[in-house]
Amino acid sequence: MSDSHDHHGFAHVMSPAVLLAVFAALIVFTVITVLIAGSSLIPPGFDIYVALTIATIKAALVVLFFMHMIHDKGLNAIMFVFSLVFVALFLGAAISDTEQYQHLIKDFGQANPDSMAK
Amino acid sequence: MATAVETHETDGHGDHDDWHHKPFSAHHFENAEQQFDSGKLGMWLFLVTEVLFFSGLFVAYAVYRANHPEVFIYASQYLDKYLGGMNTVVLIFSSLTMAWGVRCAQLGQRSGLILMLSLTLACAALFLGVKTFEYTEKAHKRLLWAGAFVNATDINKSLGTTKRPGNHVFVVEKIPKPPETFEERMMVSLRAIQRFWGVSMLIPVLLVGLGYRFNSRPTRTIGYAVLLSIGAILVGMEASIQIHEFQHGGAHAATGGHDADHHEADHQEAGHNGEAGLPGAHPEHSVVAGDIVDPMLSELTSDAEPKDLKSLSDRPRNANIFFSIYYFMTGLHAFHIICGMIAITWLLVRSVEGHFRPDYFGPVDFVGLYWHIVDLIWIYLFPLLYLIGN
Amino acid sequence: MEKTLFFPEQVSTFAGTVDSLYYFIFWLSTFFFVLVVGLMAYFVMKYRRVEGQTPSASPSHNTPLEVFWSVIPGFLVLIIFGWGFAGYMDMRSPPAETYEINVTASMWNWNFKYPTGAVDNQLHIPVNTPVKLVMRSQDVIHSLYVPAFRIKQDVVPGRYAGMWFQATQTGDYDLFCAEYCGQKHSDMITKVVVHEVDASALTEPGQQTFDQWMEIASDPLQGGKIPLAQAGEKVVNMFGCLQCHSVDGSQKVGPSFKGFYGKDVAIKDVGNVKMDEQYIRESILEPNAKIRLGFEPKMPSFKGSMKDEWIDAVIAYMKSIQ
Amino acid sequence: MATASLPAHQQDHASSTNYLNCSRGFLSWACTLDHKRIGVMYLIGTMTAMFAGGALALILRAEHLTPQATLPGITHDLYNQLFTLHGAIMVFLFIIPSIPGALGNFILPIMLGAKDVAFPRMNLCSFYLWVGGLIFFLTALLTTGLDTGWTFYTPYSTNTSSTSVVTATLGAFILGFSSIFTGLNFIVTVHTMRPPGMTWFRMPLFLWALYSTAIIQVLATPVLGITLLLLAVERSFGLGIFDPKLGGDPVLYQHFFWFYSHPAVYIMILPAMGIISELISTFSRKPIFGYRFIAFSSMAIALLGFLVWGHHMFTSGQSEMVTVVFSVLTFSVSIPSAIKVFNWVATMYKGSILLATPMCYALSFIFLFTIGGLTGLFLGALATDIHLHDTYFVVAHFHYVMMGGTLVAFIGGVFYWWPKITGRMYNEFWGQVSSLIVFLSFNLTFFPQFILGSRGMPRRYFNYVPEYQTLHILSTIGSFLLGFGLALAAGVLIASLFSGRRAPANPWGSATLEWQCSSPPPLSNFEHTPSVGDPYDMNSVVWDAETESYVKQQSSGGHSHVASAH
Repeated sequence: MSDSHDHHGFAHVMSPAVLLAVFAALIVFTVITVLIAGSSLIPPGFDIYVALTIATIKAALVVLFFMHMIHDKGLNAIMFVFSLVFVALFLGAAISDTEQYQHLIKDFGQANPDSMAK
Repeated sequence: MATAVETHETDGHGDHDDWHHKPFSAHHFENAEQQFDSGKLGMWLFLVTEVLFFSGLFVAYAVYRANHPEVFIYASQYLDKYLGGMNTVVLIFSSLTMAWGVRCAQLGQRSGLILMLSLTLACAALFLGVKTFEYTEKAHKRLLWAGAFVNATDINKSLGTTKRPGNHVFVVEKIPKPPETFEERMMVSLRAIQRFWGVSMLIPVLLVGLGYRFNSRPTRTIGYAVLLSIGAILVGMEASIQIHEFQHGGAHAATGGHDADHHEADHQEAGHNGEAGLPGAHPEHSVVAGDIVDPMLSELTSDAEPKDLKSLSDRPRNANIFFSIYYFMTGLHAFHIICGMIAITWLLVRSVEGHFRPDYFGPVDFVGLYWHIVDLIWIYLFPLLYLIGN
Repeated sequence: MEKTLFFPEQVSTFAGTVDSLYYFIFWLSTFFFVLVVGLMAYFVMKYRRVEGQTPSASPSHNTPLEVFWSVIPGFLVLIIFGWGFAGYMDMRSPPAETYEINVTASMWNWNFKYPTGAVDNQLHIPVNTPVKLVMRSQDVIHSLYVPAFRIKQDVVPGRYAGMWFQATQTGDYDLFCAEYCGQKHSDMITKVVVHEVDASALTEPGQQTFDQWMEIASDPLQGGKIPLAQAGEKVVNMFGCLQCHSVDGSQKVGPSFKGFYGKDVAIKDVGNVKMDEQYIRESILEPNAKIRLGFEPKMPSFKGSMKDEWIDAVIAYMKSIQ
Repeated sequence: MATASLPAHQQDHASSTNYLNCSRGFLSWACTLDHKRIGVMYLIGTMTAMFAGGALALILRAEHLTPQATLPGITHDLYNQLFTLHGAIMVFLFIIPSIPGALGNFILPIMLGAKDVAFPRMNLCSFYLWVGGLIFFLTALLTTGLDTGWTFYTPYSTNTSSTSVVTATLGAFILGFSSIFTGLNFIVTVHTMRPPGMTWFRMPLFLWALYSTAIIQVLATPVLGITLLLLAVERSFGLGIFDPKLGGDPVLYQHFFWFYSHPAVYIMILPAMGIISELISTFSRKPIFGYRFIAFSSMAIALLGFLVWGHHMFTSGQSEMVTVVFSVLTFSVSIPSAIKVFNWVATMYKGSILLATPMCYALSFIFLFTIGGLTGLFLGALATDIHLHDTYFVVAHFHYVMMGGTLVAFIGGVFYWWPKITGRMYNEFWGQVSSLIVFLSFNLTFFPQFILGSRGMPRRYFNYVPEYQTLHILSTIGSFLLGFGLALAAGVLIASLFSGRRAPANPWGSATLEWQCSSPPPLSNFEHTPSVGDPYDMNSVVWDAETESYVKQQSSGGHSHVASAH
């Protein structure tokens, strides 16, 4: 109770140095991801993993510092991370299923080229 | 009732009186901290729903990319990764200003907060402006979603009514071509919107004047705040127009350079807006005017360098699924930006009025969280849509 | 096997597995149901509230007991899963040698095409022979369901769907569409006819072996031995045309065949067109080219499945029922 | 805030004012931020939707008296629209919002000892979104109807149907947000508004159930939102994600749809289970048996419910591997449900059981839900599901769960909290009669449908093969009796408003907090800060002949909140 009467007693204030450092890091990662996209540095097929890794680092920076999660209540962080688990579940099941029956669609498309739009 | 309970109640009343004399305190909370924590948890839960809302699109994306990688490699080359990258930077910068704004609110720095919110708003407008040009260009080249290649009359029908005739008739027919001056028209309308915004500044100006005349502080402050918001949006819009003109004016110099190749047709058109209206004056239109069967094919007929253009036989089946996903994902994201702009404008009004104090800054924090999640989604959308293939 | 209270007769090799699993779960469920409801009823009677009498103390929880009744059902459902899994894998693993029939589902008709080129809107299969269906849909999702075989498979447009089965007894059985597919979903019913393979096993007059049926079905014109109009009637029945068209003048989804030939009718976006051979042929091959006013473009195309001379027979039939 | 700004202590001397009579006029209700009034508005709204959906069901049942067209004017098309609207209204407008929206809104803050939910404005907004969704559905109904089935399966819904799919889709989209707002509010309220002494394991099980439900609402409903949005855009512009003719995949739509709609089944049943926990304990005058097992099983059901959606797609063309995985996961959900049933029965052991109307409904629930749950085993097992999928067996199964389960528990809950909500006691005898009629006729209606299904009768059939007629006739007779039973229950409740005797604060002897405030509760819920104790400590409440009510006993250690607050 008494805490709440202190200045910003119930939330952490980010220092300008941290904000600017995070911003700089985000810009650097953006430049990197644009530059290496399409370059021959990455073996074919791996571009998406590299791009997503960089995106995830950027996202983590935004969530932890800009969104104050690093100083926030654990409950809020749990809620947010929890949602990602369900996204992964949804994504995983949908991809693994569609990949396995894809041959039925491909065969059909080849046998009946007129049945689908180009 | 036991005395213990009553003692407690008296304590409670002490708090209440103190607490409820403050502005913006809701009666059913015990104190400012509880109100802030509830709001913050509520906001995080709302972000959870946003994540799951977008997850549907990410799943659709992942399913189609996993099963048809060739579509994504082929079609994504029609997106401009430098424009996308610039927009990414703009959004990240707006995230910084928003986070800084929260800091200002926490420390009670009123003018700093106003500045930061205005910058954020301007960035949002800039982002949307660039997006508008991207969409315009694609619409012009008819790089559209899958169903847009169905019978054009079917589309018109479905635009006007929820009813659709029996089965799709998938005969690709003559699609009425957008007017040659499509882009010019776009620019004209953008300028018109700008003028409209400019004129609408009179209203807040009037408010400010009235506020001084009748010595009404709220009127004055609302006037200032709205004036600021409109100004910020105007600045953002103008910036996006300048970027567009810079990109299309200056690209001629950059021959054989970076990705200018697939913009070639467009550069020419932008360079000669006047003549572009004439069929035949433009290589793109000379061949395909009126009855484009395959919009992506139109590029083949231009004098762009063929090495970077895929021939029809290379074009994967259902390549337009990519654009379906592109328009839906970026469109929904843009809608969230617009919602965010409305929220920030509301914050601006309240911060000019001086509502936010070190013990009451919840709304700034909550809108900030929302704004960051919109940024976060873009951080994923950008590489997923613009940076595919090598 | 005859019909029972719960099931239609068992006509496929899968039916035995499905029914025995069903009865296993049924008796297991009955046991637990009687236990739960029996105890509940007993407690209600035994511990009815008596005013002024406070209930004697009883435990508020009993962890070993609770763990026990969490774990036991866990084992039981694993048995059920394993049994169901085994049956399912049988259904999804056709033997190497099967008799393959192509199935086309469209609103609201089944069309079965046999390796010989024969076409019918009923499914005719030989008894005791593994049969595989390769299915496709022309419009929306349908589902082929034969209760007597205990099999079901959705037919999703834009892809193939497959199923196999082996019938164990001859006769006619219902074949339903089990996935809702619009207006006449409930009329998308036809028959599976299981034929004897061996002619010597035929017991009743009028029965055909599979080969006998196939001979007639492959050639509805029967080599010109029957009048063309009569052959046309057979073709119309084979393709299930009467699902949407009547022959008595009443209006169904499509126009009636009666009083149809040679008349001028209004066509959407075109004007009046004479209903002649040319028009009928076009309507069968490209049904959406000319849509009569007042009708929806709902007819599937029969290009590739209806032979030219069969179309001639259909035209002759239409002429005959003026 | 205007209606609720009166501080609690000023009302100490005005106990005759309550939330119902503290302000008057249409606007005092339409703009109220009071969770109790919003709950009452939800109660009226969802009950109306239920009777509308039920009336459609009776037409459907009457149609099935004969294998061909029975009622004049009911055609194939109309039949398809009727069953679609019956399903859509019952799912989106009644079952999903009913218990959280009506009883949850009313009871949750009081049971928790809070003054209101965390976000009262959002709560009111949730109700108006419900109204908005209702308007969209009415528009669909009054224009060209809706004939896609409540599942909106593509490509029928996007390409072929000529009915108001987009209108109905947007209606369901809006109702989704109504549901999200309720759920979000409940989670935050439970986390941040608990008074001193109300620890997690002192929360009544109804609150655990609502909390678990809210988690599903927040996590699953957005996916429904995006699915319906994609569907509407697909239909209007041809997006191509779900349309095979544009390269899309209809099976993917089913994944999207069931990712929400299977957890939604638990949105429907979990709060009902919470009600039953309260009823069984109160009317047995016994602490609930295995409190923690029940509480955790609610959470387990909420989370496991997300892992099983593929069992709606065993015959859909889903791949074999995924099908098998979903089958085994499906069985995992049966365990926590079984735990609950066993614990309810164990609660009654050595109790002091009073067969009041709510208890009659609770016992019906256990009977019907057990059948509903056990028949789920037939559908989870792969080999039998192939045969039973999309037949009347499925129809019977989910009606046993949703109607025999959720609806019966909802009515039981309404009878239970009716004295609190309205301040009136209903007629006990006729209440019991209604529960008996509902129970018997429910079984008559739906048990024959199990047999119809395993004999092969597909669902959503207008015409059917004549051999099924006898069972259909039985089912139809049952359905009309059931309609009568439900109307009787409604009649008993409505009659009590005019002739019921005044309800005491705690007529049942329950130890949860909502019975510590007067009936009906005052605007700020409690005139005195409630004393938080064990919610199932029945010995702490004793009958007081003077007030004809149960009262909290002073010496039973119920004031522990003081100790635990410091």
